[in-house]
Amino acid sequence: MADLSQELFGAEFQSPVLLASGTCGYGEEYADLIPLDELGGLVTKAVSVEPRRGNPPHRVSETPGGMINAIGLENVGLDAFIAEKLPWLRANLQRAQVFVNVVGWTEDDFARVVLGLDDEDGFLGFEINVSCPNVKGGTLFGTDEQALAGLVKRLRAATDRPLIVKLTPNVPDVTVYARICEEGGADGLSAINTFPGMLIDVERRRPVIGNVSGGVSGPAILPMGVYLTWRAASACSIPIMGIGGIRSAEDALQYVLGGASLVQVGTSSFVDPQASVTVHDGISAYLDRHGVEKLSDLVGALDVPDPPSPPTLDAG
Amino acid sequence: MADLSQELFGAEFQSPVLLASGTCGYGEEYADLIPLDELGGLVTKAVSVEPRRGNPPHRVSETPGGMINAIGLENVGLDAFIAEKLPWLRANLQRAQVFVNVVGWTEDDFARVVLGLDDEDGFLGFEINVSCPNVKGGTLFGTDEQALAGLVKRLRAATDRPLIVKLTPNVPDVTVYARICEEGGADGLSAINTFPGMLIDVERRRPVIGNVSGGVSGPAILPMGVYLTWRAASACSIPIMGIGGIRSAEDALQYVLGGASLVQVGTSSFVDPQASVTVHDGISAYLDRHGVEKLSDLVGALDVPDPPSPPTLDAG
Amino acid sequence: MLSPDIARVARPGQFVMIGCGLDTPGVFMLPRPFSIGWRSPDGRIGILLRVFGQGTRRLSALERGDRVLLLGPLGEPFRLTAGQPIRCVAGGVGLAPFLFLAGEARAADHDVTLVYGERSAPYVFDPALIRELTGGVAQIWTEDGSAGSRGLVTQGLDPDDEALLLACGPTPMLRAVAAFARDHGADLQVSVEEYMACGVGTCQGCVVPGADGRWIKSCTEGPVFDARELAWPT
Amino acid sequence: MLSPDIARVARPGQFVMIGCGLDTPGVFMLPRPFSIGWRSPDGRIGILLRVFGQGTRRLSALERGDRVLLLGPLGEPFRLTAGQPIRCVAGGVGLAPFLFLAGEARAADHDVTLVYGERSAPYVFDPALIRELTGGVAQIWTEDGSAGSRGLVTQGLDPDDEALLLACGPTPMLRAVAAFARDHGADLQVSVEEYMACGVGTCQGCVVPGADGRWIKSCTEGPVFDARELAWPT
Ligand SMILES: Cc1cc2nc3c(=O)[nH]c(=O)nc-3n(C[C@H](O)[C@H](O)[C@H](O)COP(=O)(O)OP(=O)(O)OC[C@H]3O[C@@H](n4cnc5c(N)ncnc54)[C@H](O)[C@@H]3O)c2cc1C
Ligand SMILES: Cc1cc2nc3c(=O)[nH]c(=O)nc-3n(C[C@H](O)[C@H](O)[C@H](O)COP(=O)(O)OP(=O)(O)OC[C@H]3O[C@@H](n4cnc5c(N)ncnc54)[C@H](O)[C@@H]3O)c2cc1C
Ligand SMILES: Cc1cc2nc3c(=O)[nH]c(=O)nc-3n(C[C@H](O)[C@H](O)[C@H](O)COP(=O)(O)O)c2cc1C
Ligand SMILES: Cc1cc2nc3c(=O)[nH]c(=O)nc-3n(C[C@H](O)[C@H](O)[C@H](O)COP(=O)(O)O)c2cc1C
Ligand code: FES
Ligand code: FES
Repeated sequence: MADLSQELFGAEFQSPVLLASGTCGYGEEYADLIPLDELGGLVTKAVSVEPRRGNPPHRVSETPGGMINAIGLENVGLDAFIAEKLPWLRANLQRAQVFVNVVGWTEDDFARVVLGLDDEDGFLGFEINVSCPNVKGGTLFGTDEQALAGLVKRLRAATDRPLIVKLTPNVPDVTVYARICEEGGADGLSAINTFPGMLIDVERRRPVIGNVSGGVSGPAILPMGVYLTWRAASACSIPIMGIGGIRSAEDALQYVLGGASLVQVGTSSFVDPQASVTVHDGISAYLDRHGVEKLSDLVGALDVPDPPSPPTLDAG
Repeated sequence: MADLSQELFGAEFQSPVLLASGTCGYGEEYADLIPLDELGGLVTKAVSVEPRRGNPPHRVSETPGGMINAIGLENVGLDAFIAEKLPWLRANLQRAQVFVNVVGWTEDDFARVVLGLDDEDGFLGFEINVSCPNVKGGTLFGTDEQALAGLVKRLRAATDRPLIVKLTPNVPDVTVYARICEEGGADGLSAINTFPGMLIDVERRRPVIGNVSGGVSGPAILPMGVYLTWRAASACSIPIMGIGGIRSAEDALQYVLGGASLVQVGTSSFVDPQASVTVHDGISAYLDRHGVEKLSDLVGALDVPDPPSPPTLDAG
Repeated sequence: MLSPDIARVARPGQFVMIGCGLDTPGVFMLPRPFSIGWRSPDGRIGILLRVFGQGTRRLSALERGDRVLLLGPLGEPFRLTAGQPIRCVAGGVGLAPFLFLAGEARAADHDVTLVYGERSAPYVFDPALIRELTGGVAQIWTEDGSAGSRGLVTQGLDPDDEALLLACGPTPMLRAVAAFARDHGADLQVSVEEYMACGVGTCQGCVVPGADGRWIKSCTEGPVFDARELAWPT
Repeated sequence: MLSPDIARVARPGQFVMIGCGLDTPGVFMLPRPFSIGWRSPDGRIGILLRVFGQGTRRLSALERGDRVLLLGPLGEPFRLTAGQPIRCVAGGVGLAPFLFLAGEARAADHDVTLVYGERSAPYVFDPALIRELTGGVAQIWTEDGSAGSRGLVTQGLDPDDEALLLACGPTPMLRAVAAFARDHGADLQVSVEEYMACGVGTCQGCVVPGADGRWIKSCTEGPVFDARELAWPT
C-alpha cells in the first residue's frame, strides 16, 4: 500500500484530502456521515471577531457544472467558536488536522481572531480568507498587493502556528500574490476561492441570489483551479492546498501533479457526502497502480515536454 | 411578433444574437449549416498583421461544463484576410453584421490591422481582443490599465468605425476596465473572453493541451459572464455584447437583463450548430409570452429589490 | 425508491435529498430536497415529483432500476400531541408530506382533514391515490375551479375550528395561512421550502428568517416550524 | 442510427460528430468524432464505439430510441483509383472505416485485404460480423497472441506488395506503417485522430502537422491524408 501521509507545516497529514471551508460547517455536522478523523483534515467555516448574520436567501443555487453561494460569511463569531465549536473539534479529531478559516474587514479584525485563538487547543493553523473587501481600500485584500502584504506580515507576527493564505482567483497574475504571501512569511497557500458570479431569474427579472452576486464553485472551475495552482507553485516554494471542483481522485491528482501537496474537497461533498473518502481511496489506488511509493513523489511531478520542432505527428 | 431588431453603433441589428470570435471561423465554414444572414451577425476569428501558425495540438478538450482551447490565434493574417476571407463575407452577408476580431502584441500591431481594414467593405466594425500579452509590459493589454487606455485611444484615432473592446475576465474589478474603454472612446464592450485554465492527463502526467494552458469557455462560465456584464453595464453607458456559456434563450436573457444589448454564442455552436438560431427564436418567444414589445425594453431591466428589513419570509 | 434505513425511521414532514452522485459522466447536479410522501412496509419510500426546472426534469427522466443518491431522513418532522385534531393545508406538491402524515395520524386516531389546492385540474393528484395513501378524502380547491371548489385553500379553513393547522406549499400560501392562524389564534406548523445545497446543516444555504431576527437553517431546524418561530411580513 | 441524409452520401473514411445537443438538463458534452463504420440501405449508419473516457462512456449508455445530434458526413474520404489493390491496416477501433470501405471496395472489384490488430482477444471485434460487413476475412494480430497471430499489425505487411496501403489506428501504429511505406516506397493514406470541437472547420482545434510546416485541420482536410502530406518524426 502506497504511503499517502505527509509531514507538512510541522504536522502529520495522514491523507492529502481535506474538507474545504464553508462546506463542512465546524465538522460536527458531518460527524455521522463520514469518518472525519480518517481524512487529512478540515477547514472550518470562516470565523470573524463578531458573529455575523449573513445574507438573505436564496443563498445557494445550481449553475452549469457547479453552484453559486452567497452565505455572507455567517458565523458564530470568535467567542462562540471557542466556547461551542472548538471543544467538539478538540474532542473528536485526533488525527485529522484542523485549520480555522479566518475572515475580517480590517487588519485588526484578522489579527484579533488569530490572537484570540492562538493559545487554544484543538486546531493546527489558520487559513486566511482574503476574498473579502478591505473596508479601508474598498478592494479585496486578496486582489490588493499592498493590503495583502501588510496583512500577511501582521498575522505572521501574531502567531507561530501554520499560516495559510487562501488566494483569490480573479487577479491577472496569481504568481504576484503567491510571492507576496511567501515573502510575508506565510507557511502555505490555498488555491483557490470561488469566482464571482451571478444568476438571473428571467421570469421574474430578478437576481436568483439574495445578495445579487455570489461565488461560483464546483467542477466548472476545475481547470481554472488547476491552472492557478500550477502557476502559484511555479512562483514559490511553500506547500499549496489545491481547491476547486474536485470530484474524483483524478481531479485531485491534477492539482497534485500541478504542485499541490494537499487538496480540499468542497462542493462535491454536497453532491455526495462520501466524496472526500472516495477521492482519498482513489488516490491510494492510483499510487498502487503506478507503483508510486509515496504521494509526495507526485507533488509537482508534471512533465511539460517541449513540442518537437519542427512539429511532427506525435503520440497524442 | 415582438421586435428583436435594434439600432446600435449606427447600424441595424436584425437579431441580438451573434456568433463569437473563434467559433465561427470566417463565416464561410458555417454557411451550409445555418442561415447566417438571418442572425444578428458574427465576429471573425482574430486577425493579426502577420499570419500565425498557432499552437501545437491538442488545442481543444472538454472540461466539466465547458471546454478549454489554445488555438494560439492561428489566422491567415491581414493581407490574406482581405484577399480571401472578406470577399466572401461581403458577398454573402447583407443583413448580418460583421465585426473583425483584432489581435496584436504591440499597439502598432493592432493599429496596422485596423488601418489596413478601415477602407475595406464587408464589415461593420472592430472587436479588439485584449486578452493577449503586451510584449512591452509582459502583462495582457486587458489586465493592464495603462496599456489598455493607450491602446483604445490609439485605435479610436485610427478609425471611425464601431470600436468594441472585448474584456478579459481575470481582473479584480471589471468596472475599472470598462470605464477606461468608454473614456478612451470605445463604442461598445464585449464581455467576456475565456478564463485561463489547464487540464492534466494524470495517466501520462502531462498537460492535455499542447500549449499547457488555454482558455475555458462554455456553460461553466455563464454565471461569471453574467456577473461581469452586469458590473460593466453598471459602470458605463456604451452598449455591451454579452458572451460566455450561452446555450439557450434563457441564458441569453440573463445577459440582456444584466445590461447586454447583444449576445454572442460561442462554444454552444460546437455542441449544436443551430444553437444561435434556437437562442434567437427563444428570445422572440419570451418577448411574445411576456408581452414585451421590443427587446431593447429588456436591456438592463433587472429588478434588484431591497431585501425587507427586518427580514421576513418572502415569496422566493 | 428502496431504502429500508430511511423508510424505517422516517417521520412525516421530514425530507430526503435526491441526487445522482458524482459518477455519471458529464453530469453535475446538486441534490434536491423532497418531502417524504409515503413509505411501504417493504422498505420503499415515495415522493411526489413535479417537474419545475432542470433538476426535477432530470430526476423525472430516471427510470426504474436507475440508482440515485438518497440522503435522509432529514430535518424536523411535524410535531403532534396524542389525540389532537389536525387540519392539513396543502398547496401543489406541498401535498406530499400530508400523504404520509394523514395516513399515520389517522392510524393513531387523530381526527384529520386535508385541504388541497392547485392551480387547475390537470395538476391535481389522483384523488383515488390520496384516499389509498391517507385513508381519507381531500377537499380539493383549484384557482380556476376546474376541479373541486374554486378558490384558494385558505377559503377551506374554518375560523371556529381549534384544531392544529399544518401547512405545506408555496410561500404566498403559507403567508395566507399564517395570517389566518394569527387572526384566529390557531396553532400552526408550516413546512417551508428554501434552496438547499447540503441538506445536513453544513453549508448554511437554506436559511429562513426567524421571529427573533436570526436566520434559521431550514434543513436542520426545519423544514417544519411553528409559525411563531418565523418572521412573517406584516 | 437512422440518418438517411448521411447514409446516402457517406463515403468510407468520412466521420460523423455525435453529441447529445443542448437540451439534456445538467449535461454539457462536446460532440465526439466517429468514423462511419457501415451503412444500411434503409438509411441507418453504424459506428464502432469503444469506451475510452467520459464522452464515450456517456454515448455508450444511450439506448435504442434515444435521440442524438448527428453531424455528417464530414471530412475527406479515402481516395481509391478504380481497380487498385488495397491493403487496409487497422488498429483497435481504427477498424471502423475499413468495415465500410472493404465492403464497398470489394463490391467495386478491388482486391482488398484487411490486417487488424488489437491489444488482446477480448478487444477483438467479432470476426463473423467483419465477414458479414466486408465480405471477407480479417487477418488478426494481438500484442499478446491471445487471438490471431502474436505481434503488431505491421508484421502483417508484405514488403513486396505494391498495393495501396490504408491505415487507421493509434498514432504509434500510423507512424510504424508510415515508416514501412516510406522504406518500401508504397503509397499510403492514413486516417488520423485528433481532438475536435466543431468538426466542420471553424474552431481550428483539430490540427496535425503538415509536411510543409503548416498545421492542417484534420476535420476538413482530413481525417484521411496521403502520408506524404504529414510531418512524421524521424
Ligand atoms: C424541504 C423541501 C421539500 C420539498 N419537497 C418537494 C416535493 O415533495 N415534491 C417536489 O416536487 N418538490 C419538492 N421540493 C422542491 C424541489 O426540491 C425542487 O428543487 C424544486 O421544485 C426546484 O425544481 P428544480 O430543481 O427542477 O429547479 P431548478 O431550476 O433546476 O433549480 C435551480 C436551483 O434552485 C433551487 N430551487 C428552485 N426552486 C426550489 C424550491 N422550490 N425549493 C428548493 N430549491 C429550489 C434548486 O435546488 C437548484 O439549486 C421541496 C423543497 C424543499 C426545500
Ligand atoms: C476522425 C476520428 C474518428 C474516430 N473514430 C472513432 C471510432 O470509429 N470509434 C471510436 O470508438 N472512437 C473513434 N474516435 C475517437 C472518439 O472520437 C473519442 O473521442 C475518443 O475515443 C475519446 O474518448 P472519450 O470522448 O470517451 O474521452 P474523454 O476522456 O471524454 O475525452 C476528453 C477529450 O479528449 C478528446 N479525445 C480524447 N481522445 C481522443 C481521440 N482519440 N480522438 C479524438 N478526441 C479525443 C475528446 O474529444 C474530449 O474533448 C475517432 C476520433 C477521430 C478524430
Ligand atoms: C457554501 C459555501 C461556503 C463557503 N464558505 C467559505 C468560507 O467561509 N471561507 C472560505 O475561505 N471559503 C469558503 N468557500 C469556498 C470553498 O472553501 C472553496 O474554496 C470553493 O468552494 C472551491 O472549491 P469546490 O469547487 O470544491 O467547492 C465556500 C464555498 C461554498 C460552496
Ligand atoms: C475555439 C475557440 C477559439 C476562440 N478564439 C477567439 C479569438 O480568436 N478571439 C477572441 O476574442 N475570442 C476567441 N474565443 C473566445 C470566444 O469568442 C468567447 O469569448 C468565449 O468562448 C466565451 O463564450 P462561449 O462560452 O459562448 O464560448 C475563442 C473561443 C473558442 C472556444
Ligand atoms: S442546506 Fe446546507 S445548511 Fe441547510
Ligand atoms: S474540429 Fe474544429 S476545425 Fe476541425
